[in-house]
Amino acid sequence: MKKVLVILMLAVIGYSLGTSFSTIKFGENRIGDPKEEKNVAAYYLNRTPDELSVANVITAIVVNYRGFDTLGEVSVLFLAATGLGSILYRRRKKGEHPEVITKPASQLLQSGSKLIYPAILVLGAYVFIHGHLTPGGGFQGGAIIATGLLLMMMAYKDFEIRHNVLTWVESIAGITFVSLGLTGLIYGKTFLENFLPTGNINDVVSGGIIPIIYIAVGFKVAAELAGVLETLLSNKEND
Amino acid sequence: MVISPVHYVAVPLLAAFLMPLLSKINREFVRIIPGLVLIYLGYVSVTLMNQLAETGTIVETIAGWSAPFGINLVFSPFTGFLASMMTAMAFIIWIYSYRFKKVDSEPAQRFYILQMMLVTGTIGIVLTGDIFNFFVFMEITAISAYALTAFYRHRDGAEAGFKYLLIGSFASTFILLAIVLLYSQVGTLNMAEIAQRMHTVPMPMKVSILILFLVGLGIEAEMFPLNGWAPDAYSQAPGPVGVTFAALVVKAGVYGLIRVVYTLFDIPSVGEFLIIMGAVTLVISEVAALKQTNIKRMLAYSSIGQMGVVLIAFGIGTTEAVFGALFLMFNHAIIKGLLFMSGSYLVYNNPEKEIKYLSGYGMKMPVISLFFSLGALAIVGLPPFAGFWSKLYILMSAADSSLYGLIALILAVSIIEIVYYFRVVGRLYFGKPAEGSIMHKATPGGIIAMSILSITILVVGFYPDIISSYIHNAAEALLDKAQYIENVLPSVNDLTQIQN
Amino acid sequence: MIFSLIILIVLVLLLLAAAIYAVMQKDLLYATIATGVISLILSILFFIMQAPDVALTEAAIGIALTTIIFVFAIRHTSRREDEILIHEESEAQTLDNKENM
Amino acid sequence: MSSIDYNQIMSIGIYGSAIGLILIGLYAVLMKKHLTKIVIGLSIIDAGIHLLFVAIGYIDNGTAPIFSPKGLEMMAAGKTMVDPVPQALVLTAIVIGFGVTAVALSLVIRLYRHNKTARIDQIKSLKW
Amino acid sequence: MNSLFLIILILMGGAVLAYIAKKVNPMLSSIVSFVAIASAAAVFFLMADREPVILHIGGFELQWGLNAYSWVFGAMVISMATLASLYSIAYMKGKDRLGYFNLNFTLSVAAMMGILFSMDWISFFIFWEIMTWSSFLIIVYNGISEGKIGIKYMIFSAIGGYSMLMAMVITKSQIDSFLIADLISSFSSMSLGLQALIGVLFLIAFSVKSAVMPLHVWAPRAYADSPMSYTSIFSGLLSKMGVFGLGIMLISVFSKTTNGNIFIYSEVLAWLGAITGVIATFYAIIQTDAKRLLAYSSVAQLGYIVVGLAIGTKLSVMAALFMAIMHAIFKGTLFMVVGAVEKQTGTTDMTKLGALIRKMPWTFVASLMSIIALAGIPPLGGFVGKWMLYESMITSDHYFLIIMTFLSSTAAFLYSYRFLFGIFLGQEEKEFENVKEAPAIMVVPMILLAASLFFFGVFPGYIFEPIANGMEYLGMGHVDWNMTVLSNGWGNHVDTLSIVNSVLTVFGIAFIFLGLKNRKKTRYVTTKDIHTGGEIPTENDNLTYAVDFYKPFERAIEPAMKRKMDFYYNKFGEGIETLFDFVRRLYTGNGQTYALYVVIFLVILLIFSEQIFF
Repeated sequence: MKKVLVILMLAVIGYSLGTSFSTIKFGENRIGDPKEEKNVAAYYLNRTPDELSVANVITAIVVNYRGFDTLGEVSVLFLAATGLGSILYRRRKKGEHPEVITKPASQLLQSGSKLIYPAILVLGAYVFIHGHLTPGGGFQGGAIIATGLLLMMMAYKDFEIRHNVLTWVESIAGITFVSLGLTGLIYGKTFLENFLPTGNINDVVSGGIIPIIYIAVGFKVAAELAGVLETLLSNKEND
Repeated sequence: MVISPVHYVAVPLLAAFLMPLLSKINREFVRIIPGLVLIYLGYVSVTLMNQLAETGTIVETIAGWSAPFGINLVFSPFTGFLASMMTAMAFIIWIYSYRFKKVDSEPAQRFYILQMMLVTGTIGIVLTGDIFNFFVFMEITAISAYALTAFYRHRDGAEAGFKYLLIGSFASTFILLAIVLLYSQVGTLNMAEIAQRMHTVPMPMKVSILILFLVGLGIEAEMFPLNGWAPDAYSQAPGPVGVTFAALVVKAGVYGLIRVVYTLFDIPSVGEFLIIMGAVTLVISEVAALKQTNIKRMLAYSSIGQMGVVLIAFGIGTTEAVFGALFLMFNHAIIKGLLFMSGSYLVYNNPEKEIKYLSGYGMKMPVISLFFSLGALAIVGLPPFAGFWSKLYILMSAADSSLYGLIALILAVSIIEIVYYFRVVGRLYFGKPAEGSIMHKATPGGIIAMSILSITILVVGFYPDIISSYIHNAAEALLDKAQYIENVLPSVNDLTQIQN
Repeated sequence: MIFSLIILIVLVLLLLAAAIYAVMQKDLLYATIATGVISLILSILFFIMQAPDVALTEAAIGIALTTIIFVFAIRHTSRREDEILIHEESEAQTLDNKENM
Repeated sequence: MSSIDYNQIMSIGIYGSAIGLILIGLYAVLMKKHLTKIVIGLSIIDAGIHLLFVAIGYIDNGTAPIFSPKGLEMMAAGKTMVDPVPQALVLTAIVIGFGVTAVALSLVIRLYRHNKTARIDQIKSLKW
Repeated sequence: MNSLFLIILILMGGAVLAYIAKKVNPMLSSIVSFVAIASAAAVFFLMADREPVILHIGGFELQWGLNAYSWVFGAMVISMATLASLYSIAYMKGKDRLGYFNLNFTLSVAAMMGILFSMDWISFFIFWEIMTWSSFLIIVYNGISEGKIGIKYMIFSAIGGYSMLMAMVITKSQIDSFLIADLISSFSSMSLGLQALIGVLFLIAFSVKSAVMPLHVWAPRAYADSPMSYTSIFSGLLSKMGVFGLGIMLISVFSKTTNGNIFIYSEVLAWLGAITGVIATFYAIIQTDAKRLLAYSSVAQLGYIVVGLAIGTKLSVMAALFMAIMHAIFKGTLFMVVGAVEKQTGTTDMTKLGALIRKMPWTFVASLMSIIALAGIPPLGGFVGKWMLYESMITSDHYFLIIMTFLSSTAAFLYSYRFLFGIFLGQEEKEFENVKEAPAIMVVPMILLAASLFFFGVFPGYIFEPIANGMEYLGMGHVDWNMTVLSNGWGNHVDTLSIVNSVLTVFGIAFIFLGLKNRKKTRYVTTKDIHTGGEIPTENDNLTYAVDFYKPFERAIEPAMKRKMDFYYNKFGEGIETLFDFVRRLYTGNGQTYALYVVIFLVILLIFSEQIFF
């Protein structure tokens, strides 16, 4: 009964969404010629290489044009980690180690992960250091690093990320982000404004504060994701 | 450093990122820092309001890219009023929640961080001038709200939190869909430019975007069929958080709805829709509140009802009506804040928050009971308290557009309201307290906060003019769409028509 | 062109199939894997649609992390969807029957 | 094989699959009783919306909006860059979705411990 | 500083001070409120200036002023309130939460004065509502029956107040002014429908407070349940605020309109008033509790007053206003008497009490005077009012009304006598052997009021004068009056002085004769001292005469009395509540259902999008 109703309603929703999207031609060029700057996207495509000398336009948008969104996004992750901690909070006795609820991993996995672990970290670092040149950036790199940490957590029961380390990394990264923004406010009268010389495009050191911010974002995201995973992994039934 | 609206967001974020470190130095920092931040924000509000009086609307561009290319914060008389109000309420709530509950330092730290970010998110929602940034701030608010709702382990917080999260994710889904469609149509995300280009959007598409927005934001604004999460969240969240929901979060949702309806879209018939939905919301929620036994649920339903009245007034849409609606939002913030604070002290020691245990508390907890009675008298709109004026203005605007049936409806519903509020007030003042009912000694912070609110209620009730001028400017600023566009997009660039 | 079309169609069908499997599968672990598959196909589609950044993000977060936290959550809770750890099974059963008719 | 069909099939495929994802997710959220399944449904809905986002930004035989040497020579070859804005938005949306999912799952764990069940129709201690 | 401000300020400040003074000493708080009210009275009588003051609040222009009409009520209110608060000092002694009580007591007095001062609807409504909630807070003070009475009172007052508010805002939207004078002047310019609407709304608003028939159910219990020192002004004065408003509406506003069918309302109202009088009188007769008896009787008296106002001839209005003042005085006195009895004996049940005449002689004298006035027997004030009322009915040919009013006022003799007998005469109960007279602070106000009854009965002119001015202000033209001669305009004259002389001589002779006759023979018997039959009465069967006092009468009217108006209201309320409880079930605790609601809402909007938004 309810099933039929739901399916009917979903049909209605699907129909109306379909009609709405059928008016949007797929793959049609809505930007126009970037030179004319008819709309925001054209503007970005036109200005980015010259004014910011950042190769990856998406990075430019994410970090600079719409950097405010990224700040909010980072804080959403931060809030998710915090909220997870408060929702799944359990009183730890002094010196009690968090119990990892995984079976002891096999020797193969252990040694293998020991080998892969540094490589994963390096990859993540590369991804967010070159975020302004190649695809990828802070989020991707951070996620990759978090994956590596997770691998170690699962491989070795006693591999425990100290909360302090996470907290320090996270806080310092966040503070860097915001204080860079505030510096921009002092320097150029607007928040997050670029105050460093933008080198020439496709150099590793280019794009003013964008790489710095993206690196900070990378560390922060890595720390937050690792915190989330650690909480979920090490939290055992306690009531 | 030059004071600018961006401080509303940047400073709390900085503090939030700092707090974990500082808490390692001294635990008290966790409790104190939010207060300091809010004091600073209060200073910012005062400065900006004065600046506003001199130099019109303040538009803060971010990263040096002027609208529509960068995100910008708009501090107009309307948003400025709301932001200042929210800051003040948040500060009072902080005073109230200072040492609210004895918890370990780690949860306390998380509690204060989440609470501060909740406030920041709502203020950001109000200030931002970019539709996707609006969505981001909405998510910040939502996530901290989910986490805070489930803060207490000994209550059914997790259940309420999950319901809230379920419905809240629907809200974000629909709003994202609306943003997708909107961007595909107008090719921009800046609200002013969207408003400028909205006339180029074909009607069916416009309407479906509007519907998605209405559903998504109606969830945040507690419109009737969408507000199932609200009573649970209000009743299960810790006291200060309940106050924050009533005083800030709902206001932000209503703001979003109104901003979208009035500024982005140019569909006149949505006014009647708002009136109808507001009336339905009002009736259903007050009816549901009538037989509640849990005092917090009762208060929650009643504030949903008040939001219904606000929607009605916005739907009427004349300047007087919007004035009344904003006045009611202000009143509801302070009065319902007082009611939640005093109510959660009254039921502090009975786990299921039942009303029937309140007999005779008027003798045991005279001050708190006095506060509660004051709030009850004010919320039902009895003179000479603040609630009366907003009700009067709204009714007058309804009468001016000759909606006599609506007036009768609102008044009939307020009779229901009177019944259930005065049941509680009467119960407070007769009979002997039940055996074994332990009174909870209110903390000085709580007393201070509640007395500030009560004094505000009395002052506004006896002399509303001290606030009404701000509200009037706010109402005009909200209704003047062209002015908004002209403020945000000063350079009349030829982006008015998009290709195809 | 034809080739890419075929690839696209295959991917889309896989996508929907994975989604339906994820919803219908009673064993939540498999359902989670299916969501991982969804993310995978999604990131391939993003690559096809010239969105490498999004593809990377989807790959890193969607495939890896989301799946992993789902797995952890399932470890903390019940693994099978039809499993009822409450005393009044009968009530739950009746609810099920109501659903099915 | 003219490019019109290509376009139509492509659009039907992408849009259709995206909307299909949304509908399937909605079905899961509305019909399935297990909390984890409901969260899965929510993440499926998110996936569909991300797909839509990227789809409206796509441009026929466009190239990725990156001014790397490869991208530059692509431009020289007369390819236009696809719309970068939706991609940037999707980046944000994906991360936010992950945060919401994490919080949801933690709530599920709390609920499971508190009520000893994961059936949403049996967690009704707050009503009316 | 304007004296009207001064009065309101004194009263409100006194209220707050009284609340604070409780912390020092409970007694002090009562004294503070008495002092505040007394000084306000002094200001009112000595230096009340009449030119209106204008203040701007909330973008509105509020006007306060004092005119001939409101002066009548103001004088009545403030003087009665002074005496009542003096009485209250002793009556409330030893009760707890005195600060709470005195705060609301003084506030409601302030609110009444404010109502009388306000010349625009906004301040009128503000003070009206203050009066309402402060009296509510006093009704729940005793905590009888879990405050249900208070809630009922609050519901009906809200119906009244909100219909006033609605009428206000509609008026504002029509004539763009809140001034009462503007409503009076431009009422006739509105469309007929609006005239009817506004008229009905205002009449409802004022009829609730003056307890007219379908809206009277709150009154009896509310009067009976609140502390007596407050009831004396609650039934005496607060109800007169409704009369005040009815006067303005019926006489000034409706007479201005060109629309004939507005007068229908006056007719209907007159009938309702008369019916109220009859029914309430019958209920009063069968009460066994003195408080309830008085409460019902005051509802009945208010019925007469409304009849007088609604008939609307010069004589009837004068009669109504005169009766209003008289009723305030003697009903206030009677409630004070009951309060004194309750204070001394601890009960007000007339089947338990008896033979208090020797224990509390002064109280008896006061109650005798006011009972006589209530029954409308010359030479006391009540007679004057009744006589004029009958005359006015005759002259305006309302014969059915006369029959009903006459019926109820003769029936009033029954309960008056029952009250007097049940409490003061009859046999003596053992438990009341050592009852003392009430303290002087309580006796003095009663005696003063009783004396004033006699005085005004002999020289009604002292009240006719202000009333005549007030009626002139209301626009009834010049009204001629005489100090001691009542006239109905066509030659029917009564001279109160001659009545007094004759009555005094008759009574004097009677007293002397009786006193001489059975000075020795009188013997006082207790309940158990009976000479009938062989059986010995046990302790627990109550043999007072006051039990089943009007048994045959009750049997006669029983069928009519079976269903009270209350009953239907309660049934209605229960029905509403069950319905609401059903609606509440929409919020099933299941989160998925809420999600379903969201989707259903979305689908409905999508389907009907054309109809809604295009």
